[in-house]
Amino acid sequence: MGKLFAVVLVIVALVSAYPIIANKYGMPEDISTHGHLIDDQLHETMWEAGLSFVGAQLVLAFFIWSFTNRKAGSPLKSFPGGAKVMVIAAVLLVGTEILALGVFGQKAWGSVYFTPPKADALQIQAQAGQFAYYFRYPGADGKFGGLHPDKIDEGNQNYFGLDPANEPEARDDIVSGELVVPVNKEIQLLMHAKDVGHSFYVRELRIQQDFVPGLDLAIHFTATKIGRYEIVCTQLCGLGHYNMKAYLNVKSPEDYEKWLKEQAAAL
Amino acid sequence: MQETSAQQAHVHAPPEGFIRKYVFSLDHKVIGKQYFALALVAVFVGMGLSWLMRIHLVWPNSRIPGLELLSKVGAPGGVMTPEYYLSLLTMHGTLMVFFVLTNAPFAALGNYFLPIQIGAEDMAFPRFNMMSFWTTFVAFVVLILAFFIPDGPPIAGWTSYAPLSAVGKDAGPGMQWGESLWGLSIAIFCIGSLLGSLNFIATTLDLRAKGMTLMRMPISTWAWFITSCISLLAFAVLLPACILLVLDRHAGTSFFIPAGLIISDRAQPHAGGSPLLWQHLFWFFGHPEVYIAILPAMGIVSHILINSMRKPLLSAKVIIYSMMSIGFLSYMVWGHHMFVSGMNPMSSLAFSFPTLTITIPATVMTLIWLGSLYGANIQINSASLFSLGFISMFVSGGVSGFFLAQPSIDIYLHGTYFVVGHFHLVMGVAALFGVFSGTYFWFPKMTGRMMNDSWGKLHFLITFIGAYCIFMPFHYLGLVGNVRRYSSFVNDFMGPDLMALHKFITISALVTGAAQFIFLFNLIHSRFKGAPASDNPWNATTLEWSMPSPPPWNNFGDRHPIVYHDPYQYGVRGLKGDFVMQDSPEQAITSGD
Amino acid sequence: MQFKQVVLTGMVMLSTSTLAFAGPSGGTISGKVTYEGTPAKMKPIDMSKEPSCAKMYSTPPLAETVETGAGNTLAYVVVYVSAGAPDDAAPSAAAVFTQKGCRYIPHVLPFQVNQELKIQNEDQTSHNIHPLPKLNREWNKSQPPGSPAITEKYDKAEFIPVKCNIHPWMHGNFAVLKNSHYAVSNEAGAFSLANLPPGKYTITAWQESYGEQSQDVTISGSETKTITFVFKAKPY
Amino acid sequence: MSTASIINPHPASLPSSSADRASRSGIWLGLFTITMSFAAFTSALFVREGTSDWGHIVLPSVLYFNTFLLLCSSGTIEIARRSLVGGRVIDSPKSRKGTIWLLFTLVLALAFCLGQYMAWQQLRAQGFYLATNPNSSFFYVLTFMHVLHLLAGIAVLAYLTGRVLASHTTFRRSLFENTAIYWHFLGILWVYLFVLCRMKL
Repeated sequence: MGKLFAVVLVIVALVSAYPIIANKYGMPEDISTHGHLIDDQLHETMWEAGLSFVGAQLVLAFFIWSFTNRKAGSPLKSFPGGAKVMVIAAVLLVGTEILALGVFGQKAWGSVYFTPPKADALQIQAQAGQFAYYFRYPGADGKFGGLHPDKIDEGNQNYFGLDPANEPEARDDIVSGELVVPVNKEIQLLMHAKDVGHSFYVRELRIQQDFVPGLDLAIHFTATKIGRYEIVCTQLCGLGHYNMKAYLNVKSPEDYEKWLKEQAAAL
Repeated sequence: MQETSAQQAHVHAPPEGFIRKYVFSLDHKVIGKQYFALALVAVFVGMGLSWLMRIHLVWPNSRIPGLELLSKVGAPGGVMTPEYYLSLLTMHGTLMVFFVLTNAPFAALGNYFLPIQIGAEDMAFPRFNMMSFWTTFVAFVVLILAFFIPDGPPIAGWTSYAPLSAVGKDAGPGMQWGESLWGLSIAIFCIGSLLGSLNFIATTLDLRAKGMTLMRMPISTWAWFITSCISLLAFAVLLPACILLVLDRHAGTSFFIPAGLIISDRAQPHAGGSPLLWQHLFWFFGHPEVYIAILPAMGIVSHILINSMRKPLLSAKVIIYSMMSIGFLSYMVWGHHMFVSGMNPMSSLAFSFPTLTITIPATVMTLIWLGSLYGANIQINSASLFSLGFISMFVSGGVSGFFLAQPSIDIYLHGTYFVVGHFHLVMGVAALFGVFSGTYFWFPKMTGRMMNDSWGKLHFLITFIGAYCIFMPFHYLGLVGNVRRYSSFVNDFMGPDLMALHKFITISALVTGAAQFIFLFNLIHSRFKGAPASDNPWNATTLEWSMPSPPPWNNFGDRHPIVYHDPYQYGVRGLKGDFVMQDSPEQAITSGD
Repeated sequence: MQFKQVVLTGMVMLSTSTLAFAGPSGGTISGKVTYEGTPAKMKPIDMSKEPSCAKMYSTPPLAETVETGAGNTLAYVVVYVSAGAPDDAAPSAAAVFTQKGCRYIPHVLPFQVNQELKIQNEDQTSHNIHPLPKLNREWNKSQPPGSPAITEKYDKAEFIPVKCNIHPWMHGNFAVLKNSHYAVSNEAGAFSLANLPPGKYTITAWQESYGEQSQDVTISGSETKTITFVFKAKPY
Repeated sequence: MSTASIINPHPASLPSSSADRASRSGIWLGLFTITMSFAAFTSALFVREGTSDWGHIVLPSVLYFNTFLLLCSSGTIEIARRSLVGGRVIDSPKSRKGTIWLLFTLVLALAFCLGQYMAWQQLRAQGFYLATNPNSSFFYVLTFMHVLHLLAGIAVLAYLTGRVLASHTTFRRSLFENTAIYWHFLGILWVYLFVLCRMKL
């Protein structure tokens, strides 16, 4: 039974590692300017974690194979070097690993959170509510109308609680269920939660950020590839959580302008 | 008050009558069994729920026969609604984390064997001990009630993030009374755990037998001791959090609910609260909770490995110190659950470093276990197999933690199935392997009968392979970006290959779950029909094996055990064989310990 | 647009049903509902979040909170006898509320106190029906595709806004009424209350965003009285 | 014989000292736990203080008087402890004195609870209810939790007083001492809470 278990262990280790090595379930293509840092970080970690995983499992299997139910009288041996070696090995190996990853990781993290958005970044407001996202563009006047929760009227398409009756700058605000952005242009997303906690997750953008009620955050990113990508919610927000999504529609600058005009016309 | 109960304990006569013996018993052994039974019920309920969820996930909107009986509203015509999926998810998480992973390895086995392993007659405060079980039991009943109220169980997940969990019925079905029952249940559970941990610590500190120095305590006892220190701190913080949550829900306060929320077209009458406050309070408990689940397993596994290797670990001290440092570090890392929560990005880095640092003691322990296997003479049986399996699971679950500890990678992996795979392996499966191992190992002592070893091995093989088949693929799904807590996958990227993987997981889950009934049957059958067990069937050294199986009501009878050795005198030439009991005065002829 | 037709047929069915229930034929009150001023412009609904629904429309449908017709007529206005008529027993036929293409059909569904309400989901996605009553008992149920129709009753008269939590744009209305004398104005703003026994009635018209208006009408014999309701429209 | 030993009846199976030590660690662990949970409340208060609607409440003046009462009770229980635990026999003048001080403590404790109730009444009179603003919320929560712990202490005190009054019964010295420790702790805790409320609310 011991030997059987050892074999099972080897098989499990190799089979588990195979899809990763064969990259069967890869990450989607990165379409952001900062994403490659995260990807590098992840691959780096994948190597280290993968090696330690396979290594440990194989060693375990080997020891089980060779040291189970040995014939009587076979002498007990003790690992050369004993605990000291283990401790030193662990501290050195893992310690350096941690430092390395820590340093690189800081770079990737910083590229998302510590670099301020460019002055000319395009500001778009994103509102998450049960169970849909809506995005708001300031419109011709470049100014956002104020938010008045009491004015929210979803049946009437007023998802943000704008007050066009009293606020002229709200009248030309463009509201869309799709996040349409020009390619290669930095976007600053002003995140506002209407009801409970939600999250903004675009796999291709390598961006994930929670919406926190009562706490308006901002993230910024630059999409580098034209296309239509899924925005999904990763923060449990209620019964419709599974179906809370929208699309990030990256257009060429011309198409983007065209789209803006159409939207303005529809107002 | 504890004083009088302590007094009772020491003078308590053999309990008379059914009630005193089995229901409101002061005997730590009976209480341990009660915890075990409760955990057993909870784990099978929780497993059933996970089956329903898995089936619904891969065959969405299919009629699940019989589900309508569970809830007419939740599953009209047997088709699971999205909110009912979340209800099951919440109940699954809560049952497993609190009533299984906290109860089984810590409260159940700890209650039974901690006093015995240190040579005490009972816990320090038997009345508190009884109270802590029955409090926990009430908490369980309150939680289960949620299934039977018209509103249904809560849908906020076991983490109950505010404001979703705090605003009441507008947040959706189950959030009116179900969520309140949840909060109440957890608050009650906290009280039970606090009483229990307090009892564990006092017992370990003050009721040790003569000669039982701290460093002579078995590693399992050390694990339970460290765990009780952790949980004394953790639950003392969760309790206030739950109180504040319940107040927000029913007293109209605004601790967690900010102003201007419109939920279901209704303005919420709250202002100024901070949702992040709940997350901080919850995870300050929540992360140590992970170690409350895994540390006892580590101790049990070390304890059993040594016995089946017939030689001591490379160093028991290092294991103990590692467990201590893990316990200590566990309080500096809660923020790694909140990397993308809107917390100050600076503090994310601050939290990431200690998180990564935990890898060091974890690696040390793993290496010690592995290194100790070298040159050993491993006795293969159900118990040792599960211990060895634990090491494998602990490694697998541990390495995936390495990804999530890094904020930059967490940006991509947070909230995906990668996380699900990670904590199920390391916190769920690994901890349960410890419990299985302990059960197979100690069952003879608890009942005086052996469990069936062949069934045990079968149970192990299926469970081990099954666990990998279920939880490894979760990591792949996570890498693709498959989001967790979805009641069905309407996303574009859920291609046929991913759904195939999900189907595979579901089938593995059904098979592995079914295998657990082998264990259940073995447990019940062996209790009555198992082969009679000697006092020391494993030729083990620690105190629990120096008493009759099953032990008498006052553990050591009138004898006061005296301890002469370190706990693990294996691989020596003793009178009885290759070991020397902790309480036998003989000097072991040994080639160094 | 196909939904207009469905709605209209719905109206017809309703008015005929009221006819059918009438005993001795009485007087009739018919008329028109119009508005003055500029009503809010109905914006196209962005359903991109729910592709299975979005693909059912060649051009995105408009919101229906203010449904206007040629000549400033107002549709979806509930006209009913608010005073002067005795409460009627609920008819045995159920009022049917359908979810199709992520919209409610009809947008405004009138029915009587304790009349059976049947809600069905013809979409390939889960809907969630969440009426927000003030007097009646509140409930909130999801309806996955393939699950049986939900049947409910309301025992108090009121106008109940209905929403789908999963699809924020889905908003409709239940008009729970005491008696069988009611109608919903059609595209042309037309309505007709038939078989009114002689007597003095208060006729009330309700529009979801403009509120209520009432007129007193006295019916003698089997005459037909014509009245009009004019609502003030707001641009925003 | 109407004399009863107050000292430990030395149970058979375990050296009494270890049982006493256990109960002593028990009480300290309990105090640690309570401290932690109030620390949690405090940190919640600090986080909440940062938010927009943080207001201000005027603490009811009766609180100063209550503080005085509770501190006195700490003193009285100390006197009671010294004279009772020291004494060998119940109806010695020394222990009779102790009994009286014990009763004193009980009265003061109840008076404190009454005072806290009056404080709540005063606050309500000002229109500050539990949910009025975060400050009042925290005031009610903190004071109520403290009173809750105090009631537990009162229960034990009452039990002990009963034991002492009904002579020729024995109780354990360590129970008495632990109760005293717990009582002093509640006093300190209250002072802390009072200062906290004073500064933050």
